[in-house]
Amino acid sequence: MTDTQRCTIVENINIAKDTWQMRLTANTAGFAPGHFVNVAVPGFYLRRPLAVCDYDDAGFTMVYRTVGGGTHALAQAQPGDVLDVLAPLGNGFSRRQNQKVLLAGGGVGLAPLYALAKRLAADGCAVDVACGFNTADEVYLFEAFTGVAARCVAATADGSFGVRGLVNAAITGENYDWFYACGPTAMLKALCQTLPGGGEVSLEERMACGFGGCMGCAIETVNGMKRVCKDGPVFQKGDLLW
Amino acid sequence: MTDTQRCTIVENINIAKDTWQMRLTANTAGFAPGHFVNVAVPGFYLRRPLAVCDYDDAGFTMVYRTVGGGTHALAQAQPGDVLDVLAPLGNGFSRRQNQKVLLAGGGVGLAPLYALAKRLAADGCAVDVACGFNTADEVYLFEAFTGVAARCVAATADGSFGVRGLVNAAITGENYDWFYACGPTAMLKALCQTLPGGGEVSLEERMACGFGGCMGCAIETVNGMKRVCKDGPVFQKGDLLW
Amino acid sequence: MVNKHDLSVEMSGLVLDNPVIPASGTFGFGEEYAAFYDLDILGSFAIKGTTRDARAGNPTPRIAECPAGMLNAVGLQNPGVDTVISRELQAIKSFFHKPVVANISGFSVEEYVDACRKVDACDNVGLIELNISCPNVHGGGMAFGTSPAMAAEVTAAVKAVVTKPLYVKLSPNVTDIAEIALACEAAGADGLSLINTLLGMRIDLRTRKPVLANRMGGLSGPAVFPVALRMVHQVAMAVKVPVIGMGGVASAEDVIEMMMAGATAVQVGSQNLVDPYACKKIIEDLPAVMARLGIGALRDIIGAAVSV
Amino acid sequence: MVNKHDLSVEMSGLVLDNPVIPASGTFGFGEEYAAFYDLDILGSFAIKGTTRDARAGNPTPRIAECPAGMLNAVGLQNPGVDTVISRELQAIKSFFHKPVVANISGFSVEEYVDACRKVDACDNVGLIELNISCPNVHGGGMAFGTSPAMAAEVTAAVKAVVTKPLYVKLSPNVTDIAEIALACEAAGADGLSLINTLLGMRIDLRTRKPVLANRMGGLSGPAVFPVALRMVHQVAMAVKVPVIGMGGVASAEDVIEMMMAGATAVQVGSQNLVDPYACKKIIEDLPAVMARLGIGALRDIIGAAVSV
Ligand SMILES: Cc1cc2nc3c(=O)[nH]c(=O)nc-3n(C[C@H](O)[C@H](O)[C@H](O)COP(=O)(O)OP(=O)(O)OC[C@H]3O[C@@H](n4cnc5c(N)ncnc54)[C@H](O)[C@@H]3O)c2cc1C
Ligand SMILES: Cc1cc2nc3c(=O)[nH]c(=O)nc-3n(C[C@H](O)[C@H](O)[C@H](O)COP(=O)(O)OP(=O)(O)OC[C@H]3O[C@@H](n4cnc5c(N)ncnc54)[C@H](O)[C@@H]3O)c2cc1C
Ligand SMILES: Cc1cc2nc3c(=O)[nH]c(=O)nc-3n(C[C@H](O)[C@H](O)[C@H](O)COP(=O)(O)O)c2cc1C
Ligand SMILES: Cc1cc2nc3c(=O)[nH]c(=O)nc-3n(C[C@H](O)[C@H](O)[C@H](O)COP(=O)(O)O)c2cc1C
Ligand code: FES
Ligand code: FES
Repeated sequence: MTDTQRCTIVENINIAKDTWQMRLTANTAGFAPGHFVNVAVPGFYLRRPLAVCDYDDAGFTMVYRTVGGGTHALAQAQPGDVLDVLAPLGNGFSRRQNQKVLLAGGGVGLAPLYALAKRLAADGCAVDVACGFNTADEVYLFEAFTGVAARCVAATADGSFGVRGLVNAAITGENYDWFYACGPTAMLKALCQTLPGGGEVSLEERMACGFGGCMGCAIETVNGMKRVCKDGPVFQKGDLLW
Repeated sequence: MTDTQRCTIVENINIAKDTWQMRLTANTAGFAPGHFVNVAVPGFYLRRPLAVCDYDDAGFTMVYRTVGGGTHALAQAQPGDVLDVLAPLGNGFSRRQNQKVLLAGGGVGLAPLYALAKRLAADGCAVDVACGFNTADEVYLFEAFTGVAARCVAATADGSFGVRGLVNAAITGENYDWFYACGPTAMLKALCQTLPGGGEVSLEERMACGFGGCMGCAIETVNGMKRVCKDGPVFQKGDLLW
Repeated sequence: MVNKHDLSVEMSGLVLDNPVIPASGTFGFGEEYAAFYDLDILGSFAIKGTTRDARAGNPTPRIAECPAGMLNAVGLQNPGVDTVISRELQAIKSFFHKPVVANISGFSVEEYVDACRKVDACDNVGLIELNISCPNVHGGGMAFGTSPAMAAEVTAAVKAVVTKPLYVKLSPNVTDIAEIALACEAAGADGLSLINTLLGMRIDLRTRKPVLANRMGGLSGPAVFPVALRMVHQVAMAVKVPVIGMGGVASAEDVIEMMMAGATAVQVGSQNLVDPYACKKIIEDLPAVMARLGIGALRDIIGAAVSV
Repeated sequence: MVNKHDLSVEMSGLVLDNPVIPASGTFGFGEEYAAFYDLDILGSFAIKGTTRDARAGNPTPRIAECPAGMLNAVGLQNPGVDTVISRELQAIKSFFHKPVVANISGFSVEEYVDACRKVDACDNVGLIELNISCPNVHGGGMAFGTSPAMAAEVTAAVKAVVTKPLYVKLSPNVTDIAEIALACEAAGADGLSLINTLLGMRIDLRTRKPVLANRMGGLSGPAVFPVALRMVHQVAMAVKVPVIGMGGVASAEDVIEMMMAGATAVQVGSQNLVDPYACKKIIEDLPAVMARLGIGALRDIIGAAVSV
C-alpha cells in the first residue's frame, strides 16, 4: 500500500561524478520495478521524486544526481538520519517472460532499470542492457548490470568508457521482443522513433504530490490527459504523441 | 567583537518545567553580564534572542523556556549539533563595586542575572537575590544563586516553594544602593515604581536583527527612540517612560 | 477530553463537524485521498475546479518550487461539468457521505451560470464556490476577480439560478480585496472564500527561461499565510456574510489563527500535496491545541481578533 | 578566474561594481554593518527611508515572524532629512566611498519634493529612490503607490526639482503593477524599484490579538521572492527604463534569477537582518555561480527570460 513512512538511511555514498546512492530501511511491500518514491527533504517544500533502483525485504536503494538544492541536501544526509518517504508510487514496468528484451538507460535514468533487469532475468528473459553516460567518471552500476544482463554495453559521449556515442551506439543486438527505456526526453523520443518493436519508457515531470491529487504532472497522450505520477511514469511507446 | 560564530552544543537539558539549559562552546571574548545572543534555529526565518546566563573562556550557557516553535525546536537539539549564533549583543549591565545590590528576576528573566551576580560578588558587592516563579516545578538555578549571593529568597505564586507571592515578596532587605531586574514587563514596571533607589532593568522586544540594523525593537524613552537590541536591552530606571 | 471540545461550525445553514475543508485543486475528486484515510472525518471537501466544458489544462511543466511554497499552472484541467456530475460526484458517494463544495470556474457569465445550475441540482453538493480568481488561464477567471463590477455581475447571474449557498472565491492579486468582497455580497453572495493563489514566477537559471510552460503560476503554501490572513481579516471586517479562509494553512494552529482573523471555515490546499495526511492530522490535533489555548467551542473564536 | 567575470552594471549613468545593494530599512545608515565587513565591496546601499520631518515610527511589537519571511511595521522611524544629511550622510563617508541610494518617503507631494530636493544636493547621493509604497504608515505612502495618477503626480513633481537619477519604488499590493510603472515612467522616472513589502498580518493565539501593534505589517523575505520576480518581469516587459529588483533575495542564484527577470540591479533586504554577512557572501559567491552557468558579464543576462 502506498503510504508515508519514516525510513532510516543505511548508506549514502558518492558512486560516480555528482551521483549518489542511498540505501534506506523500509517496508517494501508492494514495491515493483519502475516504481518511484517521493522524498521529503528537510528545508524544502515539495518532496523529491526519485526512482527505486533496487529493493528487497529490508529496504530499497535510490541513485540520484546532485542537480539542485534538494539533491545537494540529500547528499549531506548521514546514515542513521531518518527521511519521510511516500512510497511506492507509479505504475511500474510491465512483466515479460522468456523474451528477448532491451533495457536502455541514459545517465541517472539507468537506475530504475536495475530492479527491472533482475526481475526480467528471473522471469527467463534474455536481457541486453545499453547504457549511456557523458564521460567515464559518470559511469555507475555497470558492474552490477553486467552481473544480471546477458549483454551490457556502455557508451560515453566522449568515448572515455565503452563505445563512443549516445546510448543508441550501445545497442548492439536486434529484433528485441520489447524494450524498456529511461533517461533524458530527447533520448526517449529518439529510441521510440528508431527502435522497431514495441516498448515502454519511464518519463519525468515536475511533480507536486506524486500520487495523483494535483494534476501537476499531466501530459497529453493518445488516450487523453494522463498523470505521469499515477497513470505513469511508465508509458507504452504507442501511448505517447511523439 | 560581535560576530556570527558556529557554536557546538555541549549540553541541552531540561532543568525545570518547560525550562531548558543549553551550554555551547564559543569564543566568548567581549561577553559581559546582561549580553544576549541571537540564535539561528534551523527551519525558522528569524533568529531567537536569548540572554547569556553564564560564560567562561570555553563557552556560555543559556536558559530558555519552550514557548513556541523556535524554542521547542531548540529543545530537540542534541549535544554535538552546531548552531549559528550572533554574539555578544546588547549593552550589558553596569558595574558596581562594594555596594549593596538587589537582583530581582522573574521566571526565565532570572537567567541573565546569574553572570551578573558572580561579577558583582567578585567586585565586592553584597548581592541579595529575589526570584519569582509560578510554581515549585518551575524553580531553577536557585542553588547556584545561593552559592554566590549574600541572601537568596524565592517566591512562588502558589507558595509551593519559598514565600508565597510575586517577586516583591522575596525582597527582604532594604536600602539597596542599586537594583537590577529582569522578567515580565509588569514585574519590571512594578519594581521601578516601588523600589526607592536607582536601578536598571533588562527589557524584551520582538527583534529581527538584534544588532541595530532594522529599528524593529525601538521604544520611546526619555532620551528619544532607543533600540532595545543595541542601546539596551538594559535601561536605567530613569530612562523609561514608566 | 476530546468531546469537551466542540469543533462544529455553521455556514449559511450548512453545519460542518469541523471547519477543515481540503481546498479545490489539491484534493482531486477525493479518490486518491480516500486511499490514505477515511474522508468522513473532514468538515467537507472542495472538488477540483470544474468548468462547463472539458479542459486539458496547460502544458507541463506546471509546477515550480518556492521557499515555503509552490507555484502551479495546472490551468483548470477537468473533464467538464457533465462528466463531473455523472462520474465524479457519483463516485464520491462511495467514500464520502457529506455534502461537498463544488468549485466552479468559467470564462464567461454564461459558462458560470450553466455549470452552476447543473451542480446545484446534485444532492451531494452542499455549497457552490464560484472561482473568479484562477490566475492560470488566459482571458477568463481572473478578470472577474479583479473588477468589482464584473465580480458582481457573475455573482448576481449565478445567484439567480442556484438554490445552494453561493460562495465567491476571491483573488488576492488586487489592490482592495474588501471592495470586491463587498460587491459580491451586495450582488447576493452567501459568503466569500479566499484566497486563491498569488501570481508568481520562477526562472530556470540553466535554460534562462521561466520554469513553468505558462510562464507564470499561482503561489500557494505557508509562504502566503500572512497575506491570506490579512485579507481574510479585511474581508471579515467589511462583510456580514461568512468567510472561508485559506492560503498556507498547514497546522491546527494555523486553522485557529485563520478563524481568529474572521474565518468561519478553513480550507487546506498545498499542504495535502506534500503530506496526504495533512487534514487528518490537523483535525486530530485541534482538540489538544484548543485545550492549550482555553478554547471550548471553535465557533467562539471566529473573528476574535477582528473586533479589538 | 574571478576577474574573468564582470559584475558591473550601469543604471542611468551610474556604474556599479556589482548589482548588489542592501535595501532600505534593513541596513540602517550602514554603520552597524560596517562593523561586520568593509562596505566598499557593495554596489551601493540604500539608506533607511527618510522623511522631511523626524518620525518616531510605530509602537512595538513591530516585528512578527512568518514562514520563510517576516512582517515589519517599523513605520518609517527616522531623524528627518536635515539630520540625515548633516549627520548620517556625513558619517557614511568614513566607511563607504561610493554613492548611496537615498530612499525618501512622504505623506504629501510637498513633503516628497522638499526632502528630495535636499538629498539631491548631497555629493554622496547617487540615486534617489522615491518610496511611494510603504504599507506601514497611515494616510500616506501607500496611497501614492496604488494609484497611477497619484504616482505620476508625485514623480513629476519630484523630477522637476532633482538632478540625480530618480527611481520610484513600487508597491506590490496592487492589481496591475505595470500600469503604475508606466505612469511613473511617463511622468519622468529614470527607473523603477520593486517590490516593497506585501501587506500581511499575524495573530497571537494566546492573546487573540494581532502580533503587531500596528495590526498589519509588510511581508518580506524568501516567501515573497516568486511574487517579486513576477512583478519585476511584468514591469521590465512594460517599461524602457531600468528596474531595480528586490523581494526575498537571499543568494547569488536569486540575484541572477532577478536579473534574468529583467532587473539591472538587485536589492537585498531582510536577509541582512538574519545574516549580517548576507550581501558579502552573495557578492563573493557570484563569480563561481556565473562560471557554473556560463555567464561572462552579469549585464548580459538582464532580462534574458523576458524576451522569449
Ligand atoms: C518519476 C521520477 C523519477 C525520478 N528518478 C530519479 C532518479 O532515480 N535519480 C535522479 O537523480 N533523479 C530522478 N528524477 C529527477 C529528480 O526528481 C530531480 O533531479 C530532483 O527532484 C531535483 O531536485 P533538486 O532540488 O536537486 O533540484 P531543483 O532544480 O532545485 O528542484 C526544484 C524543483 O524542481 C523539481 N525538479 C527539478 N528537476 C526535476 C526533474 N528532472 N524531474 C522532476 N522534477 C524536477 C524538484 O523536484 C523541485 O520540486 C526523477 C523524477 C521523476 C519525476
Ligand atoms: C534580549 C532578549 C533576551 C531574552 N532572553 C531570554 C532567555 O534568556 N530565556 C528565554 O526563555 N527567553 C528569552 N527571551 C525571549 C525569547 O526570545 C522568546 O521566548 C523566543 O524568541 C520565543 O521563540 P519561539 O519560537 O519559541 O516562540 P514564537 O512565539 O513562536 O516566536 C515567534 C517570533 O516571536 C518572537 N518572540 C516570541 N516571544 C518573544 C519574546 N518574549 N521576546 C522577544 N521575541 C519574542 C520570536 O523570537 C520569533 O521571532 C529573550 C528576549 C529578548 C529580546
Ligand atoms: C495544484 C493546485 C491547483 C489548484 N486548483 C484550483 C482550482 O481548480 N480552483 C480553485 O478555486 N483553486 C485552485 N487552487 C487554489 C487553492 O484552492 C487555494 O486557494 C490556494 O492554493 C491557497 O491555499 P494553500 O496555500 O493552502 O494551497 C489550486 C491550488 C493548487 C496548489
Ligand atoms: C525592517 C524593514 C524596514 C523597511 N523599511 C523600508 C523603508 O524605510 N523604505 C523602503 O522603501 N522600504 C523599506 N523596507 C522594504 C525593503 O526595502 C524591501 O523593499 C522589502 O523588504 C523586500 O525585500 P526583502 O524581501 O529582501 O526584504 C523595509 C523592510 C524591512 C524588512
Ligand atoms: S504530481 Fe500531483 S497529480 Fe501527479
Ligand atoms: S532588532 Fe533590529 S534594530 Fe533591534
